[in-house]
Amino acid sequence: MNSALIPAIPFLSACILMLGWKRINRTAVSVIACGSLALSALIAVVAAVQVAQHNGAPQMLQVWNWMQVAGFRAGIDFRLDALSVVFVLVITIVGFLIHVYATAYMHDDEDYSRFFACMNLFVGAMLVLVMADNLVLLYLGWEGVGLCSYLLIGFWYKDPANGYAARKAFIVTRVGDTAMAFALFLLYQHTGTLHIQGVLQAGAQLWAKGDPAVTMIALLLLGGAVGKSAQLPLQTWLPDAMAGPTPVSALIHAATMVTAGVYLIARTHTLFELAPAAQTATAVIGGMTLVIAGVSALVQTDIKRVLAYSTVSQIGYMFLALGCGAWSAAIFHFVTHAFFKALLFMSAGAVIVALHHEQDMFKMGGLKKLLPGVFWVFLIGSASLAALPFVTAGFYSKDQIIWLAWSAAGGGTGYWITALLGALLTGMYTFRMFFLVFYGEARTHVHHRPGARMMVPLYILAVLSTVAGFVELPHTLGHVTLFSHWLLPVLPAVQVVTESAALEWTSQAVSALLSFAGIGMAYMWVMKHPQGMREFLEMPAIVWLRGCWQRGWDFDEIYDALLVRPFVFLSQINSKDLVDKIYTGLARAMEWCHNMMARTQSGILRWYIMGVVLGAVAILSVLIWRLYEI
Amino acid sequence: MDATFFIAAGIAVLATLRVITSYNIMHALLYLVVSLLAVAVVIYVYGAPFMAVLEIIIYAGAIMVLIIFFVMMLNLGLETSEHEKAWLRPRIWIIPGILCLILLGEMLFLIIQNRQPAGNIQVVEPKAVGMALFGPYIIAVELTGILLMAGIVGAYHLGRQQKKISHRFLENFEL
Amino acid sequence: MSFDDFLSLGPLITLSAAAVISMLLVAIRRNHRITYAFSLLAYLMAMTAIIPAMLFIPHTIPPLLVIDEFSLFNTGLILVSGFIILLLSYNYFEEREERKEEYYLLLLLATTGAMVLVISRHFMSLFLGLEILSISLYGLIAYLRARERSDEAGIKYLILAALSSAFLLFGMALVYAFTGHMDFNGIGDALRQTGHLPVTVMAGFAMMLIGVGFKLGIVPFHMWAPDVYEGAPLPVAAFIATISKGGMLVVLIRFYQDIHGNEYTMLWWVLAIIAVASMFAGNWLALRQENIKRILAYSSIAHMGYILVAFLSGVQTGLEAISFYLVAYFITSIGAFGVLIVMSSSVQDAETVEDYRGMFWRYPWVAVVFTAMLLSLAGIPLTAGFIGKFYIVMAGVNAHMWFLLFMLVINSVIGLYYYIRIIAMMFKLPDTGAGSVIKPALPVAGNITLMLLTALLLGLGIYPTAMMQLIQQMMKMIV
Amino acid sequence: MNMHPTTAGLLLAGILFVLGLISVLIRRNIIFMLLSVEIMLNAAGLAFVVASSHWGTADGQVMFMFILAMAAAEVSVGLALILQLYHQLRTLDSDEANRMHG
Amino acid sequence: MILLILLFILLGGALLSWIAASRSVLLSRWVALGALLADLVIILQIWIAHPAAGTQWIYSYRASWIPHFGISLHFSMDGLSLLMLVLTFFLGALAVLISWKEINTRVGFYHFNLLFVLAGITGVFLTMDLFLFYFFWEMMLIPMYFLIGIWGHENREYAANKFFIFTQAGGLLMLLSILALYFIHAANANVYTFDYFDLLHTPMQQSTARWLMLGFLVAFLVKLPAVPFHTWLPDAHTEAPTAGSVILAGLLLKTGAYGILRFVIPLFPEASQYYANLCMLLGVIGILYGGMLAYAQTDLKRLIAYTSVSHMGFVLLGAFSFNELAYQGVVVQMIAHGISTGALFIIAGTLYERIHTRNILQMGGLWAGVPMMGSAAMIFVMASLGLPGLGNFVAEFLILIGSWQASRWLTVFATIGLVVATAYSLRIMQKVFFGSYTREEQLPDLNKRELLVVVSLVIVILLLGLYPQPVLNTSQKTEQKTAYVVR
Repeated sequence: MNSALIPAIPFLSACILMLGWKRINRTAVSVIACGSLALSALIAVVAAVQVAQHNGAPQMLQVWNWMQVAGFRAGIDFRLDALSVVFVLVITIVGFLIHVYATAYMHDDEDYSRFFACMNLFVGAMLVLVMADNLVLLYLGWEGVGLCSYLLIGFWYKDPANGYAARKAFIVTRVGDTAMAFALFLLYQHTGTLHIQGVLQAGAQLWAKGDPAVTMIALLLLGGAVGKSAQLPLQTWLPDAMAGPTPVSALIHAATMVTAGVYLIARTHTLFELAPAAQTATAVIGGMTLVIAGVSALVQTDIKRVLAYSTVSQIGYMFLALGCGAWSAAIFHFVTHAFFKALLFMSAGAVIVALHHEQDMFKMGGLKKLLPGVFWVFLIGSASLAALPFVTAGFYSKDQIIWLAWSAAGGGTGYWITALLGALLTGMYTFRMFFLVFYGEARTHVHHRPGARMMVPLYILAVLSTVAGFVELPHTLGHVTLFSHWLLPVLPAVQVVTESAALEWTSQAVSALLSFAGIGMAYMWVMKHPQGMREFLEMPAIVWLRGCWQRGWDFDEIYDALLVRPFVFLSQINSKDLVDKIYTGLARAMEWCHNMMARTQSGILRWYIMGVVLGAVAILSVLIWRLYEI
Repeated sequence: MDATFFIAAGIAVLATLRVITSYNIMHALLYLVVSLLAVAVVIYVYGAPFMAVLEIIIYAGAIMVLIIFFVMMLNLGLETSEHEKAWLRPRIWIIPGILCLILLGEMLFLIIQNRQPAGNIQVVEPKAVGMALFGPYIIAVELTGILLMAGIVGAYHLGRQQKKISHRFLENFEL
Repeated sequence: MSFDDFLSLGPLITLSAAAVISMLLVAIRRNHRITYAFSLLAYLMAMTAIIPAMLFIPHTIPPLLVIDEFSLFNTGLILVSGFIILLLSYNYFEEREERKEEYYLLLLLATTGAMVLVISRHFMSLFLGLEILSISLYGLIAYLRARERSDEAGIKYLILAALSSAFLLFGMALVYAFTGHMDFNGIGDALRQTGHLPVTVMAGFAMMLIGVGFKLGIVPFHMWAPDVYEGAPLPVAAFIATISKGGMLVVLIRFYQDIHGNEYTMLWWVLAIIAVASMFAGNWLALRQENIKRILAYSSIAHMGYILVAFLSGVQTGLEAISFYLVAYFITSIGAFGVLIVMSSSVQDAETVEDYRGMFWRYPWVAVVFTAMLLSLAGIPLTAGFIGKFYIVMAGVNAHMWFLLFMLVINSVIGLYYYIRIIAMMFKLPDTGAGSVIKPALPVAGNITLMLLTALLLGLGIYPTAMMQLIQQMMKMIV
Repeated sequence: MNMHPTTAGLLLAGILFVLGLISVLIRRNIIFMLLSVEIMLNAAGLAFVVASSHWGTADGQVMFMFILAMAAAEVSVGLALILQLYHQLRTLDSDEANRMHG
Repeated sequence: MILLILLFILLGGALLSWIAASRSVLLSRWVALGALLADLVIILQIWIAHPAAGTQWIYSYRASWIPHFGISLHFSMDGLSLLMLVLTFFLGALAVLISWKEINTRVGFYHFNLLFVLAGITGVFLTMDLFLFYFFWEMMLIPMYFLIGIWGHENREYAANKFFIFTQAGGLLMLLSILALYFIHAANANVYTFDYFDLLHTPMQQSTARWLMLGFLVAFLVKLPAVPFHTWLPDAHTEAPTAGSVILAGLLLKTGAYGILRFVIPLFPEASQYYANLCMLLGVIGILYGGMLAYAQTDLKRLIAYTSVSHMGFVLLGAFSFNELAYQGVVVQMIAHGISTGALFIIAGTLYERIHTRNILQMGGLWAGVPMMGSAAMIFVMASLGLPGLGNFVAEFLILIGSWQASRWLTVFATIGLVVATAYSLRIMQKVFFGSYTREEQLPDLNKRELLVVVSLVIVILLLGLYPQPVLNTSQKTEQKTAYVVR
């Protein structure tokens, strides 16, 4: 089975849907869109099996020469190894589920076909991203998913706000992409290739640990990752990206695309290992993001924005793990996160549809009885997100990160405390949301109950959110290392410096406790003492703080003031092109000369004679002057 | 080079100055005749008797008479003098005057720069002039004929009084 | 006068004899058509007379005249141009003046004067040629007596021309007084012997330059040009723009060569300043001018500036460039005036830019011709003007006159503006008739002439080699 | 006085020439202008005669004759033109003849 | 000989379509289209026959023209010329198609000018004689002037004049340089010739070479256009009819880039090195400045015009980076920019035909009415912001990676230009196609003819983005640079 088909089939399907336009009926569109992903997923599974059979030996595939110039070569070349297989599987399977869900979710939309075309295009681009064998192709996928993200955020284009959100997403990630482009240039300059494996090998030989060049490269790559994965300081676009349809949020802005940064860093981990400074930066960024986003998530009113900030926060965990050198832990968290966050988004979507596109949590409530199916899956998702111990996948992945943040070679107590703080926050905001939506009194009428096409994917994901954790269990709890073992050919095992079962236990206990504490606080806050809480929240200082957090710590305002407005201002004052003034000025000067000269042509004969005499005087003067000169 | 030259030259310059400054055109013309006569004397002094005669006959005689006749024909009288008086204000002549005086200064200065060895005035007999005229310069004489023909034809065409004719676009003109 | 002299002077003699005969013809019987035909014949005969004259070149008729390739070439050029102007004149005068015959007489005389200029090698012939030309032109410029601007133009030209002649004469007198010679070679030799250049002679040259400069219409002696172009009948304006200036330029070149003018830096500088000033003044003045006759006058001032650049280069290429440029400029100017003539109605000359609005859509062929002429003036490829300008620039580069060339470039750019302004006007979509629309005469002969001129223009623009070879050969003789 | 005769003659010619020039410049009456130009031409002719006497050749005098001829032709055409202009403008003011400008 | 045929087909077509218009307007259009298609077929065949021409001279024709000056009709074709000609004929054919309905007055004269300007461009791309080059360089101005001045929009004359005067000014400076080079060569070798190959290795003093190079450079910078010589471009582009804009953006600007690659750098290698940083700086300024201006425009065509300034900055940056990667990038950029900007102009033109405004503030929400046009616009907007998979990315990536080796900081700023490009490109989509639809009337989407044009452009830009190798092969720097055969 040709693994190039994995991205090719979604692309093909996207083309068909795009060209087919409105001529293909909705059923056919659904079949094509979902079928293509199912097919891709199947092939991916087959490919994964093949990789497994060869003990993780990568499958290489050169499709055609993209560019080959003077020794520089970038091909449309794919590589399926343990790491990409994980991503491919998640993308295709979760993607398939989301597509199925979307057939129901988007059923009444007039641009049904366009939606799926973009979705398929996205999946294809994402697959290219993770399968690319060289950085240029990776960049193609990278930008491709950015494009699809743009298209889908702005899918409901009639509202200009959506368009602005889409544009913001594109431009902000583009800033990160620019950093990544610099990294590519530097890599090419130093290693003479952009082939990933070539770069990694050459890098290992070329640079000693801590070499400024590699540090620069790693930092720039980090910049790219930060942009795409909505980490500090480029996180601002993701909450706005919720303007897109919910399946889009689930697929692109939770499960897959935003984790591209994680993939990139994992993919180029050799470089990061050579650059401890960059790695530290990764960890610090991850840590800060996870707290900041968690705090923001606490105060949101829009259900999707809670999830968005939660996503930012969870990716912060992944970055923290990457920064600590816990590569496989990051990937593991990516997998579980993909499941439970997709689950949460889609169930939130189900709620939203049920409430006739109402997204404000404070207008929901009491849905436990009205939407019981959704209630249960949402509960499972929330539990997984809040990392309820033992039964949820989220627990295992997050716990691993928390533990490794302390114990790994690159870890430290500071990271550990941050991670724990994050766990507390996660519990709080997750269950604040949960309680607000499903408990209390119903404030909005339910229009529409989700059908099977929406619920079945949710059930599957709910199952996955629970069981996926069991592929990797900590030492203290069964010690299963299926996942990290699988990744070993690609990602080195984490170096644990503090190996102590007791400490690990302690850590797990603390984190579990904090999760519960978070849930408890949410319970107190929402269920028990909503009145007191409200009073507390009405205090002026708190109002301001809340507002600031709600606006994502006012990063938008800062960027607006520092970058956007100066740019717009500069371009506006120069909209008439000042350089042109030089030339119009020149033309004016010429015209002035004309007017001056025209005055000499007065038509009066004596004046003309005067000209002749002046000429005579001038010529004779020059003559006399030269006489004394010589 | 003697007093004759200086006297004649003085008269010429003074008479010319009067030509420039007089308001009455007839007076000016008469002063010009005086000036021309003085120049004829200078020419004579410079050894060109034939040219001196020609100067008197053609310039002072023919050309000036032509102009005088013309002026009389146009019947330019007192009124013109008044005009001239009005026109000859310092405002009008001061700048051109200065400019010309600068030019004069420059010209005189340049002429004085002459470093040629001084020679005596050499008399050129009319015979020599005639020999040159009808020897090497015969073509020039013929060309002068053509020149005069051009002048005559031009003057004839321009000076002719127009008949009142009924031409389709000349009707508008009052002649 | 020997037989050789006689044959060598064939064109000149033919033309002046024709003038006399046509005067007799007019005296016997006034008939426009006969006089016209006779004048055409006279030009043709004069042109044929060039052929026997070629047998004797180079032939000097001491002390006044010299007939060599250069002068014959320019004689030919003048005769052909005169012929074309004559062709274009018939209808123009037929409709405008009741006494047309003297025009031909004066035109023949003026042409004679220009021809004397190109063969002269002596102050006397220079002066006489110039005056024959000038005095005929007084008559010609004011020829249409009914037109109010004609006599004004005539009187302006007369006073200024006489004034400049006086300067020229005084300058000549100074030169003669200090060299003892009036023939160019003699002056050159005398100056060579003195070793250094006497200041007074220099002053003489400077004053002569005023007379010459007036005829060429270069700054600051250019002011008459627009008024005279505007007031004169169109064919006469064409004559002034081409033959009168060309003749003067030729004699200037000869004089400059004979006195080894390029050895005198002061003269060079004066001319360089004049060249730059002419280019700027001409182009600036034309920039927003509305009257096409005046635009052509101003443009001719600028073109004289360009020619001076080549003139100052002092290299053989420069002289070749001038000759080529003159040919191109003659064709172009006559063509442009030809268009004006053709487009003018008997009531009104088509002289404002506005008169040409949308002309392309009404008279496409004439508009194309005019466009070609204007593009040639602007120096755009496919036209002779382009090759001419190229030639000039080439000469300038050869002589490393970067500053002058830079000025030339700037001025070419300024010049573009007003040329394309006219073109743009012609190609404007015609509005619904605002203002008076001229009903052009569009005589057949005129149209054919214009076609020929255009063909010539494009021919020289696309395949200039033959003309270049001719010029090169001729220049080998003179330098 | 011991002046170089040629120089003296030329100086006189120069003075007359410039006087003529001044007159052309300051006079508005066209007849005066024509007259003044004649003065200038005459001065140039004088210069020729002076030069001729310096070299003892007839060339200058021949030239003087041509100048005379030219002046005559000039004046005749000029007067005809002035007549024409006078008919149209009813004045001899040269400043009035400024219908063309720009 | 085949090269002459290429030219003559265009010139003949020009005359024929003018004449044909008097019989039938439709015939005139078909004649013009036919001539261009014929040329396109010929050139494609040549391309197929020489897939990896590189810098080898595959065809050459030489005949004496003005031997007096050493000027000959010397045409040669190598990979670069070949690619440029493919682009020329392709865009030319599209230009005829796109003006099928737009131009209804003086159709014959219109096509005459259109084909004539294409002939001039063809000449520029083929000629190897500097005089002839200048000749064609000027020759293409006049018809372009008419195209803008007669069939343009409201302010057409101003724009046409500006265009004409700017390019002429540059051209004349180039003429000075050409002549100086000519004489310097003559002084050295005692042979007067304008032949490119003879002049290639003219030894001269560095100071002289620098001046001469500047003369050439200014002409090309004006045409390119680089800041600060760019101000003619927005006006010309805005006022020109659609086909005029397409040709201006797609082809005329390329002659400037071509001139730099073909003449400036080979003729004055050291001087180019000397000025390289300055030129690259100009390029980067162009990228950023053009981008900024584009962002501030409200006139759609003006906006696109300024994007051209920005994109051509990359050309300048790449051309003076002096390495193969950047060079090839420049070549691809020339083609990709021609396609993408041409396409954007076509879309702007078709929009103008429908809603009679170019002001983007009066648009909005058009996607609903014209989804096909919107999709096409989206593709080209993405191309213009350098999305991988579309032609411009390949070009810009190669240029940047090449220029990185030459100057890091300039490349950094150039890359930042990509962010600016994103800003202005997305602004187009935002203002034109997104938002709510406020118009009363129903807009027709692309008709078949327009669809044909747009789809062919889409295919080309995609091919260029995903499989640029044929182009890269054709433009590569092969060995034996000057060895060529006369055929």
